[in-house]
Amino acid sequence: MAVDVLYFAWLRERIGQPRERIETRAATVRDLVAELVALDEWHAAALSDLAAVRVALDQELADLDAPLAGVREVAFFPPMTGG
Amino acid sequence: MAVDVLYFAWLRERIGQPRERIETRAATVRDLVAELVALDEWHAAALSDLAAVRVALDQELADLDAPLAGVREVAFFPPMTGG
Amino acid sequence: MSARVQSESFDLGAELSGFGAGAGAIVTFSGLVRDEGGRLVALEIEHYPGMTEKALAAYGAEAAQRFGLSDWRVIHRHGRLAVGEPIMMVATAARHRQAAFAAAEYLMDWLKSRAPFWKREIGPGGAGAWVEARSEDEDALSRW
Amino acid sequence: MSARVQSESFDLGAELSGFGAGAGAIVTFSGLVRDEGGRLVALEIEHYPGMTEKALAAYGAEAAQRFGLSDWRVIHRHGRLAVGEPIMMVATAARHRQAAFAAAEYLMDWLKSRAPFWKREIGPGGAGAWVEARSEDEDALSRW
Repeated sequence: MAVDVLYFAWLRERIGQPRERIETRAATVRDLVAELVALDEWHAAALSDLAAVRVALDQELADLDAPLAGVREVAFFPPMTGG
Repeated sequence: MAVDVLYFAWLRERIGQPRERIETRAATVRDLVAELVALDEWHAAALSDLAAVRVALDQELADLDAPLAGVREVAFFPPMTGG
Repeated sequence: MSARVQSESFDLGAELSGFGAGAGAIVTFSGLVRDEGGRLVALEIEHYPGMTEKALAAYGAEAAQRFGLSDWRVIHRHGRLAVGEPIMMVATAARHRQAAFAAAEYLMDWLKSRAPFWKREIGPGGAGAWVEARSEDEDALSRW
Repeated sequence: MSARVQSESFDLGAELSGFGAGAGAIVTFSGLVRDEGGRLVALEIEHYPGMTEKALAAYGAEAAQRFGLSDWRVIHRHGRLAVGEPIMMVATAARHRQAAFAAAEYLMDWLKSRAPFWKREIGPGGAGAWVEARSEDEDALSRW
Protein backbone atom coordinates (compact mmCIF):
# COMPACT_ATOMS: atom_id res chain seq x y z
CA MET A 1 0.00 0.00 0.00
CA ALA A 2 1.01 3.67 -0.34
CA VAL A 3 1.14 6.14 2.55
CA ASP A 4 1.98 9.81 2.75
CA VAL A 5 4.79 10.27 5.24
CA LEU A 6 5.18 13.73 6.78
CA TYR A 7 8.08 15.16 8.76
CA PHE A 8 8.17 18.21 11.00
CA ALA A 9 10.77 20.41 12.70
CA TRP A 10 14.25 18.92 12.88
CA LEU A 11 13.09 15.60 11.42
CA ARG A 12 11.97 17.47 8.34
CA GLU A 13 15.33 19.24 8.14
CA ARG A 14 17.39 16.09 8.56
CA ILE A 15 15.39 14.20 5.98
CA GLY A 16 15.45 17.18 3.65
CA GLN A 17 11.81 17.19 2.67
CA PRO A 18 8.48 17.79 4.40
CA ARG A 19 6.67 14.78 2.92
CA GLU A 20 7.04 11.82 0.63
CA ARG A 21 4.87 9.04 -0.70
CA ILE A 22 6.09 5.61 0.37
CA GLU A 23 5.09 2.17 -0.95
CA THR A 24 5.17 -0.12 2.04
CA ARG A 25 4.13 -3.53 3.32
CA ALA A 26 4.81 -2.56 6.93
CA ALA A 27 2.30 -3.87 9.46
CA THR A 28 3.13 -1.34 12.18
CA VAL A 29 4.73 2.07 12.53
CA ARG A 30 7.85 0.38 13.83
CA ASP A 31 8.08 -1.72 10.66
CA LEU A 32 7.68 1.40 8.54
CA VAL A 33 10.47 3.13 10.48
CA ALA A 34 12.77 0.17 9.71
CA GLU A 35 12.00 0.54 6.01
CA LEU A 36 12.62 4.30 6.09
CA VAL A 37 15.90 3.96 7.98
CA ALA A 38 17.10 1.59 5.25
CA LEU A 39 16.40 4.17 2.52
CA ASP A 40 19.43 6.42 3.04
CA GLU A 41 21.66 8.07 5.63
CA TRP A 42 19.35 11.07 6.09
CA HIS A 43 16.36 8.95 7.05
CA ALA A 44 18.66 6.88 9.24
CA ALA A 45 19.97 9.98 11.04
CA ALA A 46 16.51 11.46 11.54
CA LEU A 47 14.97 8.27 12.87
CA SER A 48 17.92 6.89 14.82
CA ASP A 49 16.70 7.87 18.29
CA LEU A 50 13.08 6.79 18.49
CA ALA A 51 12.76 8.05 22.06
CA ALA A 52 12.89 11.54 20.54
CA VAL A 53 10.31 10.82 17.85
CA ARG A 54 6.54 11.14 18.10
CA VAL A 55 4.05 9.69 15.61
CA ALA A 56 0.61 10.59 14.34
CA LEU A 57 -1.54 8.32 12.17
CA ASP A 58 -4.11 10.17 10.12
CA GLN A 59 -3.54 13.18 12.40
CA GLU A 60 -4.08 11.33 15.68
CA LEU A 61 -1.21 10.68 18.08
CA ALA A 62 -0.21 7.00 18.07
CA ASP A 63 2.59 4.81 19.27
CA LEU A 64 5.23 2.85 17.44
CA ASP A 65 3.39 -0.43 17.70
CA ALA A 66 0.17 0.90 16.22
CA PRO A 67 -1.00 -1.01 13.12
CA LEU A 68 -0.79 0.74 9.77
CA ALA A 69 -3.72 -1.01 8.11
CA GLY A 70 -6.00 1.55 6.46
CA VAL A 71 -3.80 4.50 7.42
CA ARG A 72 -3.24 7.11 4.72
CA GLU A 73 -1.03 9.67 6.45
CA VAL A 74 1.84 8.99 8.84
CA ALA A 75 3.67 11.88 10.50
CA PHE A 76 6.96 11.82 12.40
CA PHE A 77 8.06 14.73 14.58
CA PRO A 78 9.94 15.67 17.77
CA PRO A 79 8.21 16.10 21.13
CA MET A 80 5.82 19.01 20.76
CA THR A 81 6.62 22.44 22.17
CA GLY A 82 3.44 24.44 21.81
CA GLY A 83 1.87 26.88 24.23
CA MET B 1 -9.06 55.37 76.43
CA ALA B 2 -11.25 56.17 73.43
CA VAL B 3 -11.46 54.00 70.33
CA ASP B 4 -13.39 54.33 67.10
CA VAL B 5 -15.49 51.22 66.60
CA LEU B 6 -16.61 50.45 63.05
CA TYR B 7 -19.25 47.99 61.86
CA PHE B 8 -19.79 46.57 58.39
CA ALA B 9 -22.45 44.62 56.48
CA TRP B 10 -25.11 43.01 58.68
CA LEU B 11 -23.32 44.00 61.88
CA ARG B 12 -23.67 47.62 60.82
CA GLU B 13 -27.35 47.08 60.11
CA ARG B 14 -28.10 45.35 63.39
CA ILE B 15 -26.28 47.97 65.41
CA GLY B 16 -27.91 50.75 63.41
CA GLN B 17 -24.80 52.84 62.78
CA PRO B 18 -21.52 52.44 60.87
CA ARG B 19 -19.26 53.73 63.63
CA GLU B 20 -19.20 55.09 67.14
CA ARG B 21 -16.63 56.38 69.58
CA ILE B 22 -16.35 54.29 72.73
CA GLU B 23 -14.67 55.07 76.03
CA THR B 24 -13.25 51.81 77.25
CA ARG B 25 -10.88 50.22 79.74
CA ALA B 26 -10.93 46.89 77.89
CA ALA B 27 -7.58 45.10 77.71
CA THR B 28 -8.50 42.86 74.76
CA VAL B 29 -11.00 42.77 71.90
CA ARG B 30 -12.98 40.19 73.84
CA ASP B 31 -13.27 42.58 76.80
CA LEU B 32 -14.44 45.32 74.47
CA VAL B 33 -17.09 43.02 73.00
CA ALA B 34 -18.39 42.34 76.52
CA GLU B 35 -18.73 46.08 77.13
CA LEU B 36 -20.48 46.61 73.78
CA VAL B 37 -22.91 43.73 74.35
CA ALA B 38 -23.88 45.35 77.66
CA LEU B 39 -24.78 48.64 75.94
CA ASP B 40 -28.15 47.65 74.46
CA GLU B 41 -30.09 44.91 72.72
CA TRP B 42 -28.84 45.89 69.24
CA HIS B 43 -25.20 45.53 70.15
CA ALA B 44 -26.05 42.31 71.95
CA ALA B 45 -27.83 40.92 68.87
CA ALA B 46 -25.04 41.90 66.50
CA LEU B 47 -22.27 40.47 68.66
CA SER B 48 -24.05 37.41 70.05
CA ASP B 49 -22.41 34.84 67.78
CA LEU B 50 -18.71 35.59 67.83
CA ALA B 51 -17.96 32.67 65.51
CA ALA B 52 -19.58 34.79 62.78
CA VAL B 53 -17.65 37.95 63.64
CA ARG B 54 -14.25 39.03 62.32
CA VAL B 55 -12.12 41.78 63.81
CA ALA B 56 -9.58 44.28 62.52
CA LEU B 57 -7.40 46.48 64.73
CA ASP B 58 -6.14 49.62 63.00
CA GLN B 59 -7.10 47.98 59.68
CA GLU B 60 -5.21 44.71 60.24
CA LEU B 61 -7.03 41.43 60.82
CA ALA B 62 -6.73 40.32 64.45
CA ASP B 63 -8.31 37.85 66.80
CA LEU B 64 -10.52 38.25 69.84
CA ASP B 65 -7.70 37.89 72.32
CA ALA B 66 -5.55 40.58 70.73
CA PRO B 67 -4.62 43.42 73.16
CA LEU B 68 -6.21 46.82 72.60
CA ALA B 69 -3.36 48.91 74.00
CA GLY B 70 -2.52 51.72 71.58
CA VAL B 71 -5.25 50.76 69.12
CA ARG B 72 -7.29 53.63 67.68
CA GLU B 73 -9.71 51.87 65.34
CA VAL B 74 -11.52 48.59 65.96
CA ALA B 75 -13.73 47.10 63.24
CA PHE B 76 -16.25 44.27 63.53
CA PHE B 77 -17.67 42.55 60.48
CA PRO B 78 -18.93 39.21 59.13
CA PRO B 79 -16.67 36.77 57.26
CA MET B 80 -15.52 38.51 54.10
CA THR B 81 -17.02 37.69 50.71
CA GLY B 82 -14.85 39.48 48.18
CA GLY B 83 -13.66 38.26 44.81
CA MET C 1 2.31 46.30 40.25
CA SER C 2 -0.86 47.98 41.47
CA ALA C 3 -4.01 47.49 43.46
CA ARG C 4 -7.14 49.59 42.96
CA VAL C 5 -10.51 49.83 44.66
CA GLN C 6 -13.12 51.68 42.69
CA SER C 7 -16.83 51.95 42.01
CA GLU C 8 -16.42 52.52 38.25
CA SER C 9 -16.33 49.61 35.87
CA PHE C 10 -13.13 48.58 34.10
CA ASP C 11 -12.21 46.94 30.84
CA LEU C 12 -10.08 43.82 31.12
CA GLY C 13 -8.57 44.33 27.67
CA ALA C 14 -7.62 47.94 28.39
CA GLU C 15 -6.13 46.96 31.74
CA LEU C 16 -3.91 44.40 30.05
CA SER C 17 -2.53 46.74 27.43
CA GLY C 18 1.18 46.89 28.23
CA PHE C 19 0.76 44.66 31.27
CA GLY C 20 3.60 42.22 31.94
CA ALA C 21 5.90 43.39 29.14
CA GLY C 22 8.86 41.04 28.97
CA ALA C 23 7.09 38.18 30.72
CA GLY C 24 6.43 34.82 29.08
CA ALA C 25 3.16 34.02 30.82
CA ILE C 26 0.18 36.15 31.80
CA VAL C 27 -2.80 34.83 33.72
CA THR C 28 -5.95 36.80 34.42
CA PHE C 29 -8.99 36.08 36.51
CA SER C 30 -12.14 38.11 36.35
CA GLY C 31 -15.27 37.70 38.41
CA LEU C 32 -18.64 38.76 37.00
CA VAL C 33 -22.04 39.23 38.63
CA ARG C 34 -24.17 36.13 37.98
CA ASP C 35 -27.95 36.32 37.83
CA GLU C 36 -28.33 33.09 39.81
CA GLY C 37 -31.11 31.86 37.59
CA GLY C 38 -32.92 35.20 37.49
CA ARG C 39 -32.94 35.63 41.27
CA LEU C 40 -30.57 38.61 41.12
CA VAL C 41 -30.50 41.88 39.24
CA ALA C 42 -27.37 43.21 40.94
CA LEU C 43 -24.91 42.88 43.78
CA GLU C 44 -24.21 45.63 46.29
CA ILE C 45 -20.63 45.47 47.53
CA GLU C 46 -19.64 47.14 50.77
CA HIS C 47 -16.01 47.54 51.75
CA TYR C 48 -13.78 49.01 54.43
CA PRO C 49 -12.15 52.11 52.94
CA GLY C 50 -8.54 52.35 53.97
CA MET C 51 -8.14 48.75 55.02
CA THR C 52 -9.22 47.45 51.59
CA GLU C 53 -6.48 49.26 49.70
CA LYS C 54 -3.85 48.15 52.20
CA ALA C 55 -5.00 44.53 52.11
CA LEU C 56 -5.01 44.32 48.30
CA ALA C 57 -1.56 45.90 48.04
CA ALA C 58 -0.21 43.59 50.75
CA TYR C 59 -1.59 40.41 49.14
CA GLY C 60 -0.29 41.49 45.74
CA ALA C 61 3.19 42.20 47.08
CA GLU C 62 3.19 38.88 48.92
CA ALA C 63 2.21 36.98 45.77
CA ALA C 64 4.86 38.83 43.75
CA GLN C 65 7.59 37.81 46.11
CA ARG C 66 6.42 34.26 46.66
CA PHE C 67 5.96 33.43 42.97
CA GLY C 68 8.57 35.70 41.42
CA LEU C 69 6.08 37.81 39.48
CA SER C 70 7.41 40.47 37.13
CA ASP C 71 4.05 42.29 37.26
CA TRP C 72 0.67 42.03 38.96
CA ARG C 73 -2.57 43.96 39.09
CA VAL C 74 -5.63 43.76 41.31
CA ILE C 75 -8.81 45.74 40.77
CA HIS C 76 -11.88 45.32 42.95
CA ARG C 77 -15.08 47.30 42.65
CA HIS C 78 -17.60 48.33 45.29
CA GLY C 79 -21.12 49.76 45.17
CA ARG C 80 -24.00 48.48 43.07
CA LEU C 81 -22.98 46.20 40.20
CA ALA C 82 -25.55 44.92 37.72
CA VAL C 83 -25.71 41.34 36.49
CA GLY C 84 -22.99 40.70 33.92
CA GLU C 85 -20.73 43.51 35.14
CA PRO C 86 -17.17 42.75 36.23
CA ILE C 87 -16.66 42.65 40.01
CA MET C 88 -12.91 42.33 40.11
CA MET C 89 -9.85 41.10 38.30
CA VAL C 90 -6.37 39.92 39.07
CA ALA C 91 -3.57 39.63 36.53
CA THR C 92 -0.17 38.05 37.09
CA ALA C 93 2.91 37.98 34.87
CA ALA C 94 5.81 35.58 35.27
CA ARG C 95 8.44 33.78 33.26
CA HIS C 96 6.59 30.47 33.18
CA ARG C 97 2.96 29.52 33.34
CA GLN C 98 3.07 27.57 36.60
CA ALA C 99 4.08 30.63 38.63
CA ALA C 100 1.56 32.88 36.89
CA PHE C 101 -1.29 30.42 37.51
CA ALA C 102 -0.31 29.71 41.11
CA ALA C 103 0.01 33.41 41.94
CA ALA C 104 -3.41 34.22 40.44
CA GLU C 105 -5.05 31.43 42.42
CA TYR C 106 -3.21 32.44 45.58
CA LEU C 107 -4.38 36.04 45.17
CA MET C 108 -7.95 34.94 44.55
CA ASP C 109 -7.99 32.71 47.62
CA TRP C 110 -6.77 35.60 49.75
CA LEU C 111 -9.15 38.15 48.26
CA LYS C 112 -12.16 35.88 48.69
CA SER C 113 -11.69 35.35 52.41
CA ARG C 114 -9.35 38.05 53.70
CA ALA C 115 -10.08 41.26 51.82
CA PRO C 116 -12.74 43.39 53.55
CA PHE C 117 -15.59 43.19 51.04
CA TRP C 118 -19.14 42.06 51.70
CA LYS C 119 -21.63 41.22 48.99
CA ARG C 120 -25.36 41.66 49.25
CA GLU C 121 -27.85 40.28 46.77
CA ILE C 122 -30.23 42.68 45.04
CA GLY C 123 -33.29 40.96 43.58
CA PRO C 124 -36.10 42.30 41.43
CA GLY C 125 -37.83 43.40 44.66
CA GLY C 126 -34.83 45.16 46.16
CA ALA C 127 -32.11 44.37 48.67
CA GLY C 128 -31.91 40.75 49.71
CA ALA C 129 -29.59 38.62 51.78
CA TRP C 130 -25.93 39.20 52.49
CA VAL C 131 -23.90 36.58 50.65
CA GLU C 132 -22.58 34.02 53.09
CA ALA C 133 -18.93 33.04 53.11
CA ARG C 134 -18.36 29.61 51.58
CA SER C 135 -16.43 27.12 53.66
CA GLU C 136 -14.68 26.00 50.45
CA ASP C 137 -13.22 29.50 50.16
CA GLU C 138 -11.89 29.37 53.68
CA ASP C 139 -10.52 25.87 53.06
CA ALA C 140 -8.82 27.00 49.86
CA LEU C 141 -6.49 29.21 51.90
CA SER C 142 -5.02 26.27 53.75
CA ARG C 143 -3.26 24.92 50.68
CA TRP C 144 -0.72 27.76 50.57
CA MET D 1 -16.42 27.65 22.16
CA SER D 2 -13.78 27.90 19.48
CA ALA D 3 -10.24 26.99 18.55
CA ARG D 4 -8.19 28.93 16.00
CA VAL D 5 -4.78 28.51 14.43
CA GLN D 6 -3.46 31.60 12.69
CA SER D 7 -0.34 33.49 11.75
CA GLU D 8 -1.84 36.94 12.47
CA SER D 9 -1.56 38.46 15.90
CA PHE D 10 -4.60 38.81 18.16
CA ASP D 11 -5.70 41.15 20.89
CA LEU D 12 -6.57 39.52 24.19
CA GLY D 13 -8.94 42.31 25.15
CA ALA D 14 -10.80 42.14 21.85
CA GLU D 15 -11.03 38.36 22.09
CA LEU D 16 -12.64 38.62 25.51
CA SER D 17 -15.30 41.09 24.48
CA GLY D 18 -18.55 39.18 25.03
CA PHE D 19 -16.68 36.06 26.05
CA GLY D 20 -18.30 33.98 28.77
CA ALA D 21 -21.48 36.05 29.11
CA GLY D 22 -23.48 34.74 32.08
CA ALA D 23 -20.48 33.09 33.74
CA GLY D 24 -19.19 34.08 37.16
CA ALA D 25 -15.52 33.37 36.55
CA ILE D 26 -13.25 33.90 33.57
CA VAL D 27 -9.62 32.81 33.45
CA THR D 28 -7.21 33.61 30.66
CA PHE D 29 -3.70 32.53 29.95
CA SER D 30 -1.51 34.15 27.35
CA GLY D 31 1.98 33.17 26.33
CA LEU D 32 4.36 35.81 24.94
CA VAL D 33 7.72 35.52 23.19
CA ARG D 34 10.51 36.14 25.72
CA ASP D 35 13.87 37.56 24.66
CA GLU D 36 15.76 35.16 26.95
CA GLY D 37 18.13 37.84 28.09
CA GLY D 38 18.68 39.24 24.60
CA ARG D 39 19.49 35.87 23.04
CA LEU D 40 16.31 35.88 20.92
CA VAL D 41 14.73 38.29 18.49
CA ALA D 42 11.86 36.01 17.51
CA LEU D 43 10.42 32.52 17.57
CA GLU D 44 9.50 30.59 14.46
CA ILE D 45 6.60 28.25 15.09
CA GLU D 46 5.94 25.30 12.82
CA HIS D 47 2.74 23.30 13.05
CA TYR D 48 0.90 20.42 11.42
CA PRO D 49 -1.96 21.94 9.44
CA GLY D 50 -5.08 19.85 9.78
CA MET D 51 -4.01 17.99 12.86
CA THR D 52 -3.46 21.20 14.84
CA GLU D 53 -7.01 22.46 14.43
CA LYS D 54 -8.43 19.04 15.33
CA ALA D 55 -6.22 18.72 18.40
CA LEU D 56 -7.09 22.17 19.76
CA ALA D 57 -10.80 21.63 19.22
CA ALA D 58 -10.63 18.20 20.86
CA TYR D 59 -8.74 19.43 23.94
CA GLY D 60 -11.12 22.37 24.29
CA ALA D 61 -14.20 20.17 24.09
CA GLU D 62 -12.68 17.76 26.58
CA ALA D 63 -11.93 20.56 29.05
CA ALA D 64 -15.45 21.97 28.61
CA GLN D 65 -17.02 18.68 29.51
CA ARG D 66 -14.67 17.79 32.32
CA PHE D 67 -14.90 21.15 34.10
CA GLY D 68 -18.40 22.22 33.10
CA LEU D 69 -17.30 25.27 31.14
CA SER D 70 -19.94 27.59 29.73
CA ASP D 71 -17.45 28.95 27.20
CA TRP D 72 -13.84 28.43 26.08
CA ARG D 73 -11.48 29.78 23.47
CA VAL D 74 -8.07 28.68 22.24
CA ILE D 75 -5.95 30.66 19.78
CA HIS D 76 -2.47 29.55 18.76
CA ARG D 77 -0.26 31.31 16.25
CA HIS D 78 2.36 29.93 13.88
CA GLY D 79 5.08 31.49 11.74
CA ARG D 80 7.60 34.08 12.85
CA LEU D 81 6.71 35.90 16.08
CA ALA D 82 8.86 38.75 17.37
CA VAL D 83 9.86 39.14 21.01
CA GLY D 84 6.94 40.48 23.05
CA GLU D 85 4.27 39.23 20.66
CA PRO D 86 1.53 36.90 21.89
CA ILE D 87 2.04 33.25 20.96
CA MET D 88 -1.26 31.86 22.12
CA MET D 89 -4.11 32.23 24.55
CA VAL D 90 -6.71 30.15 26.27
CA ALA D 91 -9.79 31.50 27.98
CA THR D 92 -12.24 29.55 30.11
CA ALA D 93 -15.59 30.58 31.60
CA ALA D 94 -17.35 28.75 34.41
CA ARG D 95 -19.66 29.34 37.32
CA HIS D 96 -16.92 29.32 39.94
CA ARG D 97 -13.23 30.14 39.88
CA GLN D 98 -11.92 26.68 40.71
CA ALA D 99 -13.33 25.15 37.52
CA ALA D 100 -12.19 28.05 35.36
CA PHE D 101 -8.64 27.89 36.74
CA ALA D 102 -8.41 24.10 36.53
CA ALA D 103 -9.70 24.03 32.95
CA ALA D 104 -7.22 26.69 31.82
CA GLU D 105 -4.32 24.81 33.39
CA TYR D 106 -5.54 21.53 31.95
CA LEU D 107 -5.75 23.05 28.47
CA MET D 108 -2.29 24.56 28.79
CA ASP D 109 -0.78 21.26 29.90
CA TRP D 110 -2.31 19.52 26.89
CA LEU D 111 -1.33 22.23 24.43
CA LYS D 112 2.26 22.33 25.65
CA SER D 113 2.92 18.63 25.11
CA ARG D 114 0.23 17.29 22.83
CA ALA D 115 -0.61 19.92 20.24
CA PRO D 116 1.56 19.68 17.10
CA PHE D 117 3.59 22.87 17.36
CA TRP D 118 7.37 23.17 17.32
CA LYS D 119 9.24 26.32 18.31
CA ARG D 120 12.59 27.37 16.93
CA GLU D 121 14.70 30.17 18.35
CA ILE D 122 15.67 33.05 16.08
CA GLY D 123 18.66 35.01 17.36
CA PRO D 124 20.26 38.20 16.07
CA GLY D 125 22.29 36.03 13.67
CA GLY D 126 19.33 34.07 12.30
CA ALA D 127 17.71 30.69 12.94
CA GLY D 128 18.98 28.89 16.01
CA ALA D 129 18.05 25.76 17.91
CA TRP D 130 14.71 24.04 18.07
CA VAL D 131 13.26 24.50 21.53
CA GLU D 132 13.48 21.25 23.46
CA ALA D 133 10.47 19.84 25.24
CA ARG D 134 10.69 20.29 29.02
CA SER D 135 10.25 17.22 31.15
CA GLU D 136 8.20 19.37 33.59
CA ASP D 137 5.68 19.92 30.82
CA GLU D 138 5.37 16.21 30.19
CA ASP D 139 5.10 15.57 33.92
CA ALA D 140 2.39 18.22 34.27
CA LEU D 141 0.06 16.06 32.20
CA SER D 142 0.13 13.24 34.69
CA ARG D 143 -1.80 15.21 37.32
CA TRP D 144 -5.06 15.12 35.37
